[in-house]
Amino acid sequence: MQVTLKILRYNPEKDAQPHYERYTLDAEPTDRILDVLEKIKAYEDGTLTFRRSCAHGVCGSCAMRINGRNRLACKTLLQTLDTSKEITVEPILGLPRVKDLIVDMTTFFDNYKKVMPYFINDEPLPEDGRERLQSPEERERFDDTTKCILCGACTTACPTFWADNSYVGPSAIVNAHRFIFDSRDRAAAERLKILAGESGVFRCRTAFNCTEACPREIQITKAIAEVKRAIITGRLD
Amino acid sequence: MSIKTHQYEVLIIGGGGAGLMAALYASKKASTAVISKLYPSRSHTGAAQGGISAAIGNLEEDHPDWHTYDTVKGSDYLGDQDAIEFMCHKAPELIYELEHMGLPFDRTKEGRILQRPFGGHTNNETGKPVRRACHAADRTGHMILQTLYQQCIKNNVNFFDEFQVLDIIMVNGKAAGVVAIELATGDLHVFHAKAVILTTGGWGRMWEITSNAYAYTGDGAAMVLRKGLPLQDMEFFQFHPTGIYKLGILITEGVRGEGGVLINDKGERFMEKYAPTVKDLASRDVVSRAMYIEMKEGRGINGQRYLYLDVRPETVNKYAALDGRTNPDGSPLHVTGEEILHKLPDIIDFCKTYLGVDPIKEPMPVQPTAHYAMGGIPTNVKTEVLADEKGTVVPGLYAAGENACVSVHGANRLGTNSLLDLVVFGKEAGIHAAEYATGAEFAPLPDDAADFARAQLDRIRNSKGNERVADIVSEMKHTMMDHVGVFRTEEGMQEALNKIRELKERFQHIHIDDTGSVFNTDLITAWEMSNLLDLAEITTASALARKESRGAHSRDDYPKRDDQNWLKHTLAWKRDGEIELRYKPVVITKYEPKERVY
Amino acid sequence: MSFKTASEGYVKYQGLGNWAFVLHRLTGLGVILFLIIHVLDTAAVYFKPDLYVDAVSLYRSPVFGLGEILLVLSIIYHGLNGLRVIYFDMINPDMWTIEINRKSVIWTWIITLVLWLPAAVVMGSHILEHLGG
Amino acid sequence: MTTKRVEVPQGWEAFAWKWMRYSGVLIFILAWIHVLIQDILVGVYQIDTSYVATRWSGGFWRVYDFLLLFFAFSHGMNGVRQVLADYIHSAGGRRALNWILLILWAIVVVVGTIAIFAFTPPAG
Ligand SMILES: Cc1cc2nc3c(=O)[nH]c(=O)nc-3n(C[C@H](O)[C@H](O)[C@H](O)COP(=O)(O)OP(=O)(O)OC[C@H]3O[C@@H](n4cnc5c(N)ncnc54)[C@H](O)[C@@H]3O)c2cc1C
Ligand code: HEM
Ligand code: SF4
Ligand code: F3S
Ligand code: FES
Repeated sequence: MQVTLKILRYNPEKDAQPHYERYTLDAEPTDRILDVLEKIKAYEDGTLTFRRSCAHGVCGSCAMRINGRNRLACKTLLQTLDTSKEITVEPILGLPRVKDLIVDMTTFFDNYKKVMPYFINDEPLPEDGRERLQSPEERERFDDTTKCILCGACTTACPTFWADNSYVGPSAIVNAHRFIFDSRDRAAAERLKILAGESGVFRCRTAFNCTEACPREIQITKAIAEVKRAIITGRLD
Repeated sequence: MSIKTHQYEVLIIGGGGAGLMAALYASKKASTAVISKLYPSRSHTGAAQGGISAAIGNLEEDHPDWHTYDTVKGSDYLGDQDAIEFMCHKAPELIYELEHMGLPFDRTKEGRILQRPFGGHTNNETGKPVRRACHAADRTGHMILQTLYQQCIKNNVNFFDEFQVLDIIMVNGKAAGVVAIELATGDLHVFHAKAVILTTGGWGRMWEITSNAYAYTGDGAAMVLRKGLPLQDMEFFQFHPTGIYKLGILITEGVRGEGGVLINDKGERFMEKYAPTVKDLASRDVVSRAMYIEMKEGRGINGQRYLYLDVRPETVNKYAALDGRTNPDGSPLHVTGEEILHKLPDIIDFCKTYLGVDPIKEPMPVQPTAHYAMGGIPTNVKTEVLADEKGTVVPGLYAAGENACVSVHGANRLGTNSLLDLVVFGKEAGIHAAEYATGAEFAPLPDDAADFARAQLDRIRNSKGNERVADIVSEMKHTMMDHVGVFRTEEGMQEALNKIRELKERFQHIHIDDTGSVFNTDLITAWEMSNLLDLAEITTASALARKESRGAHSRDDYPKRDDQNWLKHTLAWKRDGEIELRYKPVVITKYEPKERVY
Repeated sequence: MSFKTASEGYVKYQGLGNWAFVLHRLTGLGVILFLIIHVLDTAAVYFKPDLYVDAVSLYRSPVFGLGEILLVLSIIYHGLNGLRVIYFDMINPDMWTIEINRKSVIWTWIITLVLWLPAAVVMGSHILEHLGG
Repeated sequence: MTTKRVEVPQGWEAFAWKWMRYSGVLIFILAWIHVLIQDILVGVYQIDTSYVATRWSGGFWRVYDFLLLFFAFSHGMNGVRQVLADYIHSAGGRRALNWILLILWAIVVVVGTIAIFAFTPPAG
C-alpha cells in the first residue's frame, strides 16, 4: 500500500521558516510511523531528523504530533490512521525547534527537576538492613504514575504549557504524584508546597489533552486532581 | 568546528543502569560527569522487563550459593566463578539498596519484595524453579533506570546529555579522557579526566530480528577495539526465545515465570522433551535451540518460523496442575485473566498494539530474537579493563554493564542477571574509579587529542561514493541472522566473514545526504554502523575459531561441548587490519564443569 | 512559550478536551466583557439616566440582539462546562478517564444546544417583532 | 491503610482555585435565573428605566443583583487574571496586570453597588 507523509521540516542552517514536505512511499498497514520515517531517512532523504531508540514505546524518545495529536511514532501503526489521506507529522508544540522533528527538551527536564522527583526518607533504615515494608495496597496507590517514561507528549499537549513554559506541566506533576502517594516517602509536604505555587497544579485548566496523549495510558488529569485535592485537604489517601 | 574542553576526575560514558550506578558512587568522592548520547532516561535499561535476581528468599528458601551455582551452570561453565560468586553474594545487599532509594518493587502480603521464577534459577536441592527475580510489574528495568536517574538528580550529578563519545584519549597507555560530539551543535568537546568508565550497552542491532534499541550499536566496545585493546568472548550472543514474530520486541521470560508455556503447531508443549525438569523455564540457549529444532522439523505454526507463547489462564492452569505448581503457601496455583493483566500489563499492551492480539484470549506468535551480548570489554572484578590474556590492567579505564565482560555470564546469561550485573559492577566501577582518580594526576593532553575523532567523522562526511549505508546495514543484518545466529556452521560463518569484509570495503564508498552540523543523525548513524561492522567481524571470527558448542554458541558441525580444548575465554584484537585471537583460562573455584541438563 | 504557539495549538490540536477548554475560555471572556458594559450601563440608570436610555435603544438594534443570543449561548455553555469541571475536579477525580471525559464533553455540547435553541427562538422572535420599529 | 496528613500552606492560587469553583456554583444559579428573566422572558424591548424602577422597588432584587454582581464579577475578573497570566510571563508584568484588574474590579463593583442601592425611582 502507498502512504503519503506530510512532514514539517526545518533546518536552522538553511531555512528561515519551517515548511512542509511530502513523501510518498510503499508501506505495510502494520508499519509504525517510525518505520516509515526510518525508510524515508534511509532511502529518500538522509537529512530528515528525529529522535528514536527503543522502537517499542518504552524509552520516550519519539514523541511527535501525528495528525494533530501527540503520539509516539513507534507506537502508532499505519492501520490505526486513515492512510487514504496524507498523514501530517509535526514536532511537538511548545518547546523550541532544533531541527525537523527534534525540539529542545531542556525546559521539560528543568521543570521535572523542580518538583523534587526523587525518593526522600531520612529516617533510619530497618535494623536488619532489609527492605522497608509496604503493603500491596500502599504500593498500588501510586502504581499508575510510576509508568512515566518522560516522553513529554503530555506536557507539550497542554494549552497552559504552550502559552507558558514556566508551568511545570503534567509530566512533572505525574512524577511528583509518584512520590507524594508513596507510603515510604517523607517529603510530600514540600512537594505539595511547590505545586501549590504560581507554576504548579492550579495552572491546570483540565484541558485533558495530556491524558489523551500519554502513550503509557497514565490517568494524568486524575493524578493532577488528586494532587490538587491533597493540597486543599492535606490528606494523602 | 570549534573545540571546547572540560575537566572532571571521573567520566562515565553512558547513562544507563550501569552508568548511573557508577555515577552515584563516583560522585561521592570525585568530580564526576556522565556523558550520554541519549537522555539517561532513554537508555535501554528502561526496556528490561522481567526482574532482577537476588537470593533474598522472601517467598521460599534460597541461598546466594544456589544463585552462584545456577549462574555457573547457566554460563555453560564459561563464567568466571570468582566474579559470579562475588555478584551473587552482593545481590541481596544491592536489592535492599535499590529499595532504600525508593524503587517500587511489587510486594508480598507481608509487605516484602515480591519475587517470581525465571529461567535457569532453581532450588538446588529439588531442581525445581525458585522464586528469585524481584520485580516491579513487567517494567523492572524502567523502575531501576528511573530510580537511579532520580537519585542522580538528588545528588546533583553533572550530565552531558546528547553528547556522543567518539574516541577515548589514551596517554602513555593510560585513559586520559574522551572526545565527544555535542549532537545539538555538532561541536567537538574534549573531556579531560583521570578515569573513564565505559557503560555504553550492547550491540544487538547487528542482527535482523532483535529486541535491542536503535542505540545499541556497540560504540564503547568498538572504541576500545580501535585503541588496540582486545574484546572477550564475542562469539557468545544471546538469542532470547520469545520475541514478537517479525518485530523482535521482547516478551519477557516472566511470562513463562507466571506459568505461560510454549506450544508448537501440533498444540504440544514441546519443552517437556528438551528440559524435563524445568521445561519452559530452562535457560535461554536451551529454549531458543529447542524452538529452532521444532521449526526446522516443520512444527512451526502453520509451518512458518514462529511458535506460540500461551499465557491464557486456562492454559496456565492446565499446565500448573500437571506440573503440580503451587503458590508460596502450598495451595495449587490458579490464576485469573485479571491477575495476569496485573502482573504483565506492558506485555499485554505490546501485544495489543503491535499484533492486535490480546494474550489473555489468544496465544502470542513468537520467535527467538537477538538480545544480549555476553562478551565485551574484558575486565576484572574491580571493573578495570584488561589489556591482554595475562590480566594486565589499563590504568584509568573501567567498564561495566552490558558492554563489559567480567565474565559473569560466560556462554549464556540467565534472565535477570544482567540488571544485577549492572548495579553490582556499576557500583564497583564508581567506587574503584573514584578511588583511583583521587590518587592520580591529570595526564597532560596531547594537542591532537581530538584529531582521531574528527578524522573519523570527516572520512564519512567527505566520502563521495554511491553506496547507501542502509543497504550495507541490511545486508549485514541478514548475514548475521542467517549464519551467526542460533545455529552456526563452518561454511556459513566463513561466508559471513567474507561478506562482512566485503561490506566493510563497500563502507569506504558510502555517501551521506546531510552535511550540516546541527543534529546530524545521518552522519552519526553512519559512524555507529561502522562500529557494528567492526564488531560483526570480530564476532564472526571468534565464533568461527571456536570449534565446539557451548551456551549460545551452537554449531551443527561440532554439536558437543569440548572442555578439553575449549574451556577458555576468547580474546580478539584488531591489529593492522588483521584479527588476532588469543585465549585465557576460565576461573574455576568450586564448581567443576559437568553436563548441563535442565 | 507564547501566545502565538498557544493559538496554533488551540486551533490545530486534535482533542475534544482541548476544544472544550478553548470554548470555556472564549465564553468566559465574552461574558465578562459583556458584564463590564452591562454593569456600567445599568449603573447609568442612577448616575446618568439619559445615557441609560441611549444605551437601551442601542441594545434594541438587531446586531446587539444577535450578540445577546450569543451571550446566552456563552452563559449556558460556560456554566454547564464549569459544573462538569467542578464535579470531576473537586468531587470525583475518578471521572477523569478518556471515555468519560469524551462523553461528558459531548453531552455538555448537546445539553447546551437543547437549552439554547428554545431561548434563541424566543429571543429571535422578539427581534423580528420589533424589526422596523 | 492509615490516612497520612500533611500541613500544606494554602497559597493564593489554591484560594483562587477554590474561589472559582464555589463562586461558579453560586453564579450558576443566580446568573441563569437572571438571564432567563431579563433576556429571554422579558427581553430587552420591555426593559427601560421604569422596568428597572419596578424591579428595584423592593429589597429582594436589589440584594439579588448585588450578589450576582459581586460574585460574577469577582469570578470573571479572576478568570481574566488567570487567562492573561498565561501570556504575560514577567513578574513585573503580572504585578501590573493584577493591579489594573483589581482597580477595574473595584471601580465596577463600587459603581454597580452604588447604583443598585442608591437608585430611587424618578419621580412621576
Ligand atoms: C527488551 C529487553 C529486556 C530485558 N530484560 C531484562 C531483564 O528482565 N532482566 C535483566 O537482568 N536484564 C534484562 N535485559 C538486559 C539488560 O536490560 C541490559 O543488558 C542492560 O540494561 C544494559 O545496561 P547498560 O547500563 O549496560 O546499558 P544501557 O542502559 O543501554 O545504557 C547505555 C548508555 O550508553 C549510552 N551510550 C552508548 N553509546 C554511547 C556513546 N558513543 N557516547 C555516549 N553515550 C553512549 C547510551 O546513551 C545509554 O545511556 C533486557 C534487555 C532488553 C533489550
Ligand atoms: C454560570 C456559572 C459559571 C460557572 C459554573 C463557572 C465556572 C467556571 C470555572 C470552574 C472556571 C475555572 C476553570 C478552570 O480553572 O479550569 C471558570 C473560569 C472562568 N470563568 Fe466562569 N463560571 C460561570 C460563570 C462565569 C461568568 C458569569 C463569567 C464572566 C463574568 C465567567 C468568566 C470566567 C472566566 C473569564 C474564566 C477563566 C477561563 C480560563 O481560565 O480559561 N464565568 N468558570
Ligand atoms: S506522563 Fe505519559 S505522556 Fe507524560 S511524559 Fe510521562 S509517559 Fe509521557
Ligand atoms: S493538558 Fe494541561 S490543562 Fe491540565 S488536564 Fe492536562 S495539564
Ligand atoms: S523509540 Fe522509544 S519511545 Fe519511540
